[in-house]
Amino acid sequence: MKRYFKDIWDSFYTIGIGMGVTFRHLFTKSVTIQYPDVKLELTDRARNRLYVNMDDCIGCDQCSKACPVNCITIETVKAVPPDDLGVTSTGNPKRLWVTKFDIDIAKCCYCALCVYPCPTECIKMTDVYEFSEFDRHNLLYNFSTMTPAEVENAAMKFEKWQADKAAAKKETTDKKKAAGEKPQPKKQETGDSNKNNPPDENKSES
Amino acid sequence: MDLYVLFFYFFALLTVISAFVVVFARNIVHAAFALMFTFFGVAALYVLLYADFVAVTQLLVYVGGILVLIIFGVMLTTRMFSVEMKTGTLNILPATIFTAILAGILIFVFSVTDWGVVPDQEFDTTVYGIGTLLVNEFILPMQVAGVLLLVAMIGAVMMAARERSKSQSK
Amino acid sequence: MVETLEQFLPHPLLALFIHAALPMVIVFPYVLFAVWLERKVSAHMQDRLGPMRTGGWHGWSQTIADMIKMIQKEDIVPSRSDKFLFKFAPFLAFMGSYAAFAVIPFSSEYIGAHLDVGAFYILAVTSIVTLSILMAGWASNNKWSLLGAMRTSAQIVSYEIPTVVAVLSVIVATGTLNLMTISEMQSGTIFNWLIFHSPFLFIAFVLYFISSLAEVNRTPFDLPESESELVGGFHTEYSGMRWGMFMLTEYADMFLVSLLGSVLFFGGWNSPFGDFMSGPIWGVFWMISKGMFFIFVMMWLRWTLPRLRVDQLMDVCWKYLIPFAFVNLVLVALWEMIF
Amino acid sequence: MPELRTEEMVINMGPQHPSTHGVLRVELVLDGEIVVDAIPHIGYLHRCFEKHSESMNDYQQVIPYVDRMDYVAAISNELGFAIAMERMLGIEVSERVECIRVIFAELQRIASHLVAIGTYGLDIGAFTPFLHCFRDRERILDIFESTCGARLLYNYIWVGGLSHDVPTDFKDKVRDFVQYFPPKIKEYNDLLTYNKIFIDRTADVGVLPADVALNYASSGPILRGSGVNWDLRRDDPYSIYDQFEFDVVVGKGEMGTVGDCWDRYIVRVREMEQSIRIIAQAVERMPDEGDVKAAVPKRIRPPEGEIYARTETPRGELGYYIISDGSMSPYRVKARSPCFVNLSVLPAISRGSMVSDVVAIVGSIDIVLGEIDR
Repeated sequence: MKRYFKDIWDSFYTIGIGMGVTFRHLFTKSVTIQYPDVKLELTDRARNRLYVNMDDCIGCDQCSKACPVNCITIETVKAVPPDDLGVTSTGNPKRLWVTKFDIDIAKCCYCALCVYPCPTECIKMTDVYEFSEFDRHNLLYNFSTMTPAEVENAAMKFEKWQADKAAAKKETTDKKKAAGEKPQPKKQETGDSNKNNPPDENKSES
Repeated sequence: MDLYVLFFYFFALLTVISAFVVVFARNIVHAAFALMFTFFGVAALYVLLYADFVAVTQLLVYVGGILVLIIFGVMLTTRMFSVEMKTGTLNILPATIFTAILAGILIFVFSVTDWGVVPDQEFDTTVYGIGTLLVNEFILPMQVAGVLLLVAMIGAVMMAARERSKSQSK
Repeated sequence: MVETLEQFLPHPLLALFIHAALPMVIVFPYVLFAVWLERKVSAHMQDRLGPMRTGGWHGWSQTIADMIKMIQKEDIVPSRSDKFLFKFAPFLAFMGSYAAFAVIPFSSEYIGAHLDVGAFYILAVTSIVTLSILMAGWASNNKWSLLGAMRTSAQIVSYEIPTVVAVLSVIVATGTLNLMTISEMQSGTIFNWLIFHSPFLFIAFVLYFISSLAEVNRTPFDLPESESELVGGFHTEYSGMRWGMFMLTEYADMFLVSLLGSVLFFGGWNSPFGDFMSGPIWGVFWMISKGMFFIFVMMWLRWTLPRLRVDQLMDVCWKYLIPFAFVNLVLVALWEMIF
Repeated sequence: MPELRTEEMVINMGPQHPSTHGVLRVELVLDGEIVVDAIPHIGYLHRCFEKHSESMNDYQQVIPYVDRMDYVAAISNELGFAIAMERMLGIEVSERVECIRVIFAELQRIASHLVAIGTYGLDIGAFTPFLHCFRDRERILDIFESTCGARLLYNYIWVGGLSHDVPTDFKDKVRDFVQYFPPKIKEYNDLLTYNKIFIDRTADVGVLPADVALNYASSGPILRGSGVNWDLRRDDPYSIYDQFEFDVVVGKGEMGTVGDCWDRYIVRVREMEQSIRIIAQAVERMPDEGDVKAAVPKRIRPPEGEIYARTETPRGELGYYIISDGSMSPYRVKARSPCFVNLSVLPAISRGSMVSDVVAIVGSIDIVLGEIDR
């Protein structure tokens, strides 16, 4: 019987306490903001949409290798003399035409693993987070600044150069043809920074 | 037409039609819900007879209590999740004979009764009178009814308790 | 009131119709307001802001926009459901709850029906809501809905007893079932209100409030819906305006029990200051403010408390409320005899 | 009297159900509202974590995947993986890194427990504590965001170090939080924990006796709620947990039986207090200077071999079993996920309870489907 009345008392008492808490909160300041009107200041470390500064990209393919979900696709063509692509803002010489630099941001997991290995710090995560799209295909970002004509031009130049080189090789030495046929521009380029990653992406291109 | 008459025919029709649905509905849940309208129409007819207390009691007891139980029973006894809840027609012949006899008696009573018309007058509230009668003149029947209900309730509890102990021992 | 209307209008039927539709004028705007209020109250209790955009000031027209959206929505009827009952249930629910407004005295001049058994009538007619919930739960052909419907009916049938007994305490004290008469008896100052009549009527009010919470399925007794257990309870399968009808019914029911509570215990349309601010129009104001106060308390409770389990719900009713209600009834009667 | 024929009802709770905390499907066999059997079906969120890990060409790349296992407590997952790899590679990390890791892991534990108790309130029917918990969790996430830029899936703890150094005002922020949080715990207790209805709903419900808990190999708050005094932070110390002072909270059956839902719940609430204690100690201990990436290896090429390392995440014992074949990518990564093991007690403790109790029990186990299905 004592238990019975204690239960009743407990119920009223604890409900009263809980109601006190909620009543206090009725007059506390809201912690939420009115989102599209008011926006939170993001920290400068915020990891949101990826951005690539193509002026600085040397096409080294490091970011693509680091990506755990393979959302970065890079294709390059070796720039042949007399084209000189200059140097990046960090002083690295650019030796490749980056014919394709696609990031499928729909796949991206925002882990920022691609940011760390970049030798020229050209790929980074920005604080842009409002980039929803109605069509999923719009989330495939093409960062390459080259037009299709330029891409073709670069490829043609490279092929010509390669053919010239092969011809020259054939003329000067009597080595096997196969060696000349295998293009190895990528290896020379990336060799200094990433020794144990054989270039496989570029095969199809050339 | 008088409003009163209009309402009377409306509720009378509601009662009769829903009673027909109760009888002829193939789906017994539909029948049970149609019963609600029958009770409702009857309650409305009581209101038109100035029997407000009876009308409200009709609603409270039949619609609120008994009908809920009926629907409970209907839902729980048959398979719940197939909507097909069909009732079969049984004993057509005896039922026809019986209802024919009943109808004959009723028609006979209708025709021989001398239907007196009460003059239109203001009615007193019925609640007070019913209350006084219940605790004075009809105190014994009311107490008996109460005891009866108590006995029924205790019986139900005992049956439920036996069921539970059986299922627990199992 | 009907007589006054009949003088102005060409046909008595029209007068009757307008007279009957008057509570609607109060109930619909009230529901829109109450849904908005519920959102704001819950938001502020949770350190949020709630709707802020639609209509400017604190999103006041959010519910209107929602209603328009609901009307536009596709009317989805599950293919294996019992189509007729499924479609009919929301309307029956609202019918049951609206019918009860007929005997609520909104002001000294307006009452839908001057019924002598008003208090009793409300209790009777709201039981239609139970049936409609059963109907909705069964017709949905969904096990969760059916569980919700079963719980509701068990709950409402049980909680009707303490509600009736608590109302009966008032009737013992006043000697009438007519809500208008009960209101009139409480006119004068605030101390004429029945809640101050005797300590036992105060207890009766507490009992009435708790059991009416259960009758209208509000937290902590919101088991029929219990969105975290039964998904949505009886209205799991409903969408669009049919669902909106159930919401309308729920809020109208809340209003109903609040108004009934204020009529029975808090003086109905009487002003708390005696003659000051009283009159037929002020009466409507006081009635609605008193109702809104209880609705606020219901919201406050809802956003504070967890939900009971179904067997505990029955325990609260049968082990606590009903014994208390009956003992209290006897004590009220004794008090009336002695004083 | 003839036997009443009752029919058992089979009902699917989930995968789309508000209280299964994700995409768990529980097949309930009901007799009325009484649960005859509850059979959990999992796999709706299976993402081949283990197979994915094998196909990574770097151990570092596994860490974003590890984050996504228990997405409510990503730091704890990373910590476990990093510790396993460090043991494999024989890397010693600096005191500063260890302190930051401990602070982060404990903040993550609080954040995770806030989700657990908040959603538990929601399961029981109280909505307000849920949003109050999330309000406070946001503060922790703000600290995380200012440190590593992400709010949920951090990729912060790396093998041999951390991805970012902490911001300059990190210590102040953490100290602020340590000041701010304990009054809030009291508020939760007022609002939810000691509410009579809440106690009624959770006490004596889903009682998991200690021996059953041990037989099912459950861990974390589930095990401690059953009164077993076992915490890997103390009993098998990793990182620098052995140098901190804290109590292991166990359920005592204050409101009902030892091992009921309320005990499991209160263990989480009190663990948050202990986490605050650890954080306060770790902040004072943390050296101001030091390179957090000093020990990060250029290339992670562990020797051929295998390792099993276990840590105490908010949900229990998270173990990583990693086999290396000496190459750059892992040969096998197996995670012993605490939720998966804890969930297996569900049928055992929910038989005979009611539908609402199943919700309470599932909530008290505090599952994250990302970790169960991996």
